[in-house]
Amino acid sequence: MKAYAYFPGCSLEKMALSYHQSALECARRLDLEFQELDDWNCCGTTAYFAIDQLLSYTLSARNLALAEKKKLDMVTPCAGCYKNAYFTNVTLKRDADLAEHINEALKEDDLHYAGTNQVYHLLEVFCNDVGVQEIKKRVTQSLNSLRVAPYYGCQIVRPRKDHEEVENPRYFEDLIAATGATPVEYQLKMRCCGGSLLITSRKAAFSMARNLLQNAMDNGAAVIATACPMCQVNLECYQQQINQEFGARFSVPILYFTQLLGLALGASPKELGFGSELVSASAVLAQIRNKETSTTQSPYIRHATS
Amino acid sequence: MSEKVGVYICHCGANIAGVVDVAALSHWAGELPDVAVARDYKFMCSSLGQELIEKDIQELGLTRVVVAACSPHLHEATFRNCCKRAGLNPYLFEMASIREQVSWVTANKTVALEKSKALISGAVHRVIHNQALEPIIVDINPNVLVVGGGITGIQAALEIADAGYHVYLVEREPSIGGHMAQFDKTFPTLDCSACILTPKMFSAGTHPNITLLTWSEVEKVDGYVGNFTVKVRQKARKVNTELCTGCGICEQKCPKKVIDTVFEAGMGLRKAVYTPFPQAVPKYPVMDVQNCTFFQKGTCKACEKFCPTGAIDFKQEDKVVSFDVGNIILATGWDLFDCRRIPQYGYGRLANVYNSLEFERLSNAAGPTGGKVILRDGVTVPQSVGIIHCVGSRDKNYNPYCSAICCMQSLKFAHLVKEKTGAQVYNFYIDIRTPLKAYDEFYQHILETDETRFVRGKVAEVTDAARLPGEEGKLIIQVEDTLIGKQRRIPVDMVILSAGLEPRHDAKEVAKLFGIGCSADQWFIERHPKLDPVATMTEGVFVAGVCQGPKDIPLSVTQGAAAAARVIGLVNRKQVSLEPVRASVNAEQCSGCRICNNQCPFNAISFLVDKGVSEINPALCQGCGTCVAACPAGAITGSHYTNAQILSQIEGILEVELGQREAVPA
Amino acid sequence: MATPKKLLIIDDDPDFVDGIKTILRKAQYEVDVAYNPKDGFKALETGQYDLLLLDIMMGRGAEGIMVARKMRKDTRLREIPVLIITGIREQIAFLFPGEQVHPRFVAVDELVEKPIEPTLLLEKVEALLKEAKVKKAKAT
Amino acid sequence: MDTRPTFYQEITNMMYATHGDPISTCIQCGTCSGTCPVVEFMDHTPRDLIGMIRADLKDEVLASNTYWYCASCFHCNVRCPAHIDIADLMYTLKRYSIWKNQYPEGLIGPTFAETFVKMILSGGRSYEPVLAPAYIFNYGLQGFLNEALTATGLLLKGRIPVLPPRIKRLDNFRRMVGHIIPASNLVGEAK
Amino acid sequence: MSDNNQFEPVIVGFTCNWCSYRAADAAGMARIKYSPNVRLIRLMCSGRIDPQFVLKALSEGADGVLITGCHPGDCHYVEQNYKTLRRYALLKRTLRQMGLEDNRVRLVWASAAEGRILAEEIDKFVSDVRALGPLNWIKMATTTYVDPAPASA
Repeated sequence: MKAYAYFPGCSLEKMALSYHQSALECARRLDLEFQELDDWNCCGTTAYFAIDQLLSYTLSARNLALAEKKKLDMVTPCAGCYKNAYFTNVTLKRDADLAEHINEALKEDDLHYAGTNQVYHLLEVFCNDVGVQEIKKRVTQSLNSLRVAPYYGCQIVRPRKDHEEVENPRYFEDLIAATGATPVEYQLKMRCCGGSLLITSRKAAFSMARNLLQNAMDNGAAVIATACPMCQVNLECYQQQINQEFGARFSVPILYFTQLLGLALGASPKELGFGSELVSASAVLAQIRNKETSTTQSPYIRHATS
Repeated sequence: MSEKVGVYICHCGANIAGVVDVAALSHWAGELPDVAVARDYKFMCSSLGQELIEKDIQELGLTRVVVAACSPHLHEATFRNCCKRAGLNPYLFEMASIREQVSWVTANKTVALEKSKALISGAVHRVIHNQALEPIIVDINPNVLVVGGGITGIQAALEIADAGYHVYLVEREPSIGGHMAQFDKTFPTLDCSACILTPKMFSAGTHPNITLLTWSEVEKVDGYVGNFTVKVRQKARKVNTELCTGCGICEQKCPKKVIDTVFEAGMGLRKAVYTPFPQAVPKYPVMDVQNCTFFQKGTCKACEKFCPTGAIDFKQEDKVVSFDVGNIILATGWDLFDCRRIPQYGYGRLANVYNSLEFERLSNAAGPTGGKVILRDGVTVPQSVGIIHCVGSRDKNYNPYCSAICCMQSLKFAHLVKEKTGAQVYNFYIDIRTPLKAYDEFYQHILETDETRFVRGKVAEVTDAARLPGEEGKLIIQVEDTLIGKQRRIPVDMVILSAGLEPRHDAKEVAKLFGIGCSADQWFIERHPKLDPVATMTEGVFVAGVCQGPKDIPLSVTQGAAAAARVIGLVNRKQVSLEPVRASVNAEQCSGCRICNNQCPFNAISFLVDKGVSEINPALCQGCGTCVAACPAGAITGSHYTNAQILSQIEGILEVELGQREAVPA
Repeated sequence: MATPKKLLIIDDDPDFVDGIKTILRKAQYEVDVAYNPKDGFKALETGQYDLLLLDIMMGRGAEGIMVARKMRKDTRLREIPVLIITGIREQIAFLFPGEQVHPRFVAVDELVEKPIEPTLLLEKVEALLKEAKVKKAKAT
Repeated sequence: MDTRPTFYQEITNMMYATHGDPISTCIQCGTCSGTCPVVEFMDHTPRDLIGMIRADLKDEVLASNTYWYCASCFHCNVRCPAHIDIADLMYTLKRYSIWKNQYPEGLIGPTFAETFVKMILSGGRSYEPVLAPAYIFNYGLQGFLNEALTATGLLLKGRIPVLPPRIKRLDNFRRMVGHIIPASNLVGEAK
Repeated sequence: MSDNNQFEPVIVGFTCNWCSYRAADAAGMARIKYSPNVRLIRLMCSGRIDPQFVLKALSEGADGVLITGCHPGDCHYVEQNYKTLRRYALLKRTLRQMGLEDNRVRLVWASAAEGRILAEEIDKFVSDVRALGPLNWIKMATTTYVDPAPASA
């Protein structure tokens, strides 16, 4: 059983509790051991990173040091936490002066960052460490050609980490296909949903979210799968407001990919935190249950009345 | 026996003297043991500077000469000749590079002086152990190998053949002609590409001095300038060229159609037995065994049945031919940048996004649509077309260099699209670079007459995700129009990506095969970027055309001719002298351990079983010295790089340092 | 006074630097300036300075502290007195207005807040230089 | 060493540790602005802003809303043919304007940043309701009502915590932060 | 010597004639300033480097030795730099056995186009050797070297 240091991040404590629950449930069913970091703190978030990078690095470095203490690589389900932890790790490895400075601060909590562990996003662990083939083998409940739009968002793929494909990656699609669902091809899968502007510039955030929802709908998505709590909130909780703003009639469930993966691995909706959606996912669950009426056509295609 | 060394320190104008105190240096050098005279002079390489050295050799009886100046790669030959004129063996001369290694790279004058002293001291110590050597004179084989049958290689081959020497022209594809044969019109004159190329292809195919080896690749090159041995693999055509008349019946009768990804750039079909295009030279077809029904399924043989001369030969095998040449010209050309590497431009995913070669075929009257510019559906004439410049070029994510031809190509496309469809054309550019004769005039002409819209901005993405009214069913080009500072979404029917030029995918292996260098971008490295653009660091191997760096047809032809001129010059000399840097075995000391035997990549070392010692063939030895370092008995000597020379050079270099360090208290 | 004392300012704010540079030069000090921590540290390593005037908020955050801490670890730079002049209250002390800026986050010799009175600046500089001289005399 | 830095140099000085190539290598191709998903809300495109910085148009740059609208999606970063870390440039401009107290009125970025730091320091984790009052009034009544509706929805679904979260070793944590942001009140008595 | 009397190591560098010496030329042509501590000796190929050259240099007062050549696969003599690579590993072992820091010898590949890289590597090596401090080698008994007479043709 492979073990990881699991860093849920602030959002998963409450706002995205279902992500937390479903991530742990999937890990359990894939024989992965997720040991939650002891007394972790906020990663510094995207918004604050701009204002004081040294503090943001320090906040992430504390979490990295906690993971090092466990001698385990870190995995986090939150895309924002992932980006911050990953690039803090890269930066501190490259900049010995900065690492020393931050270690001086970490001493206050008896911690030390040495740069010995790796940082992964949950998707990477499932797609690379476990492997799509292995997941396919473990699927007990096919998702029945449910049309799922994989939404990569920003921070899992960008900034570029190495020479990986950043404009058209395929691993999320592969994972969705492994569950028996049909991955929806749509052009805006890598586009920003505007989540980080929700607080500072709502109008822009809504416009970006609308473009994204529209593009997924136009391509027949029945549900959008996300891997980031911020994207989930922006796309789901504000759907009503987006409808008002643009006179649209979106009503598309936005689920965490782990909720869909969990279903395919045989977990019950309750174990995966279903029930806290603001846009009901009951139609999705119904389609998975009902093998006979599987459709490839989205029941949700509705165009903006423009 | 004591030697009389002369030390000459060059100012190189201010290049050296501006940093190094040359007067102090020559004063110091004059005091060194064995140094009879030390002088400094403004330009040692000038005729006056050289006369100074010659005079000293003759009047002072110098037995060794050291010049401290620029890199030996620049002027070693100059000063060796100077010594020779004065009657001193040129190998009793040594050079210290105090420009490239000191004055140009050191800011601190004190340190620069110290470093110069160390290098000169090393050279003085070394030169005392130098031995008089005679250059090795070899005959030059007048035959020439030209690799690559594009316009550059054709030009080079014709020049040499016309001068009366024999040329082997090797081409990987079934026909010569290269990329130029695929083009429709050529910039800026709008000549039909085939019309100006075909006569040259024909001449090359029929010239009595040219042996054409198409569908062939060079496998091995041995030897050195004047005396290369080349092995070429002639892939089996499955067609007996002795019997074939090129009538084309086999191709007509062949039932198997294959997408032609080479000549037609994937836009058209060919047969399993084919000539890539009607004017192909040679006229003989080749059989594509991977796609031939007979080879795959065991039955068919339609070609054989209908061939009037019985030229089809299913049993024909690859043939390796071997021949000797004295010089080699590489004109291996380029590959097109793979536009799939930029997924956001949609190439390979969105049907009506074309790369530049695909458009050339589309627009070519002999191409798959008969020259009609239409969309992939085969009927629709586009009403709006976007041409994107710099695709894969000038971009650190792909190729940082400018591909040099794309601006001209894109302007040409704009004109052709307008002429053939009347569509609204948009050109998306970062900079328009039209520097040569009549190029900018063409740009001006397009601006004046064709109503092409020029949008300055590198396209961010091409998408079919409609967002605004009027975008449905179109390709939307999203770009910042940088001249107005606004993001624009421009819907078009067709997108042409003006893809950049890349080195051949196997350029590195080819460079290795011929013993030349590749730049970081993998273009072949010329001997000097300005003053020796077609020679390489390897004597007898020349480069021409795009394999050396992006360039257009006129420049490629110029280089092909230039390389030919260089080769003809060498061949006319009949002989060439080689550096006498060779290894030799002292049989008395050789223990016969055979450790050296497998050190030599040129198979110059053989073991004489009867004598129990190893021996080195000086004709094959290239002088690297690896065996010298490997010999446990010290029985091998590398001339001009002997242990004595190098060990004394080390001593000399460090003598200065020790003195200096003792002088400075710790 | 034989040779003038050599001071280095590391501060990214050209307006402020212009001000104190003029004041210090008028008082016969020799003054060099570096506008980012990297150039600043390079200057410290290559030149021989008698005193450093250091800003806090530079580059990615409170990098002045990094410079001070790194100096204190360097045997050759350890003895150089440091005067921190910070506008941190203006810059990020929206945190808890009215309270004191933490004076001892790293071993520095003195910290004053921007804007600084010319006389106070000269007093502090002089005092630090004097102190350093006494210390040096004791050490040898 | 003695010439006064221009605005452009001030910015490059602040970006001295950037992982990207310097903004002097920008070829003004507009890939960033063509890519940017928020560009329609910006008064200057990102490319334009780089041009303005290089022209030392300090007042115009600081008055621009461009860098406050940047969503940190890094799409421009991965496409930039000159390998400029454009998101980092936007961050730098945010810092510059906050440090110099020169951000335009009405933008809530700085207020948000301030609220965020205070929140982190009080509990070590982030807590959505604390953020809300900081910006909510900027949206007017309609916005307020909408926000309240969303918040109520989330509350009903149990997705908003009632009490702010706190890490266990908060004192250590605050002292740690005190090493990075030098403000005494964060850490109580310094050692 | 710099003002603050820091230790300036002396380093002997060996280059091949084809790649790394030309890299040094390229660094010069590009006017790239780098540490002046390295003195280069040109050989035809890095394969010519006899371990005794390195030991000689260290025993005569060098604090470090830099070995440079073409990149693996780019050797002008096909594959001789692989032999250099093997000898380099052996050489390091010998140095350790002699009680010397084996990082006083470094191997760097530089193509003719990589002047900047060579300069950077030289800077790095110089600062690393500077950190090691001076090499205090009790001068070995001077080895006499006699060249074998060239084989008669």
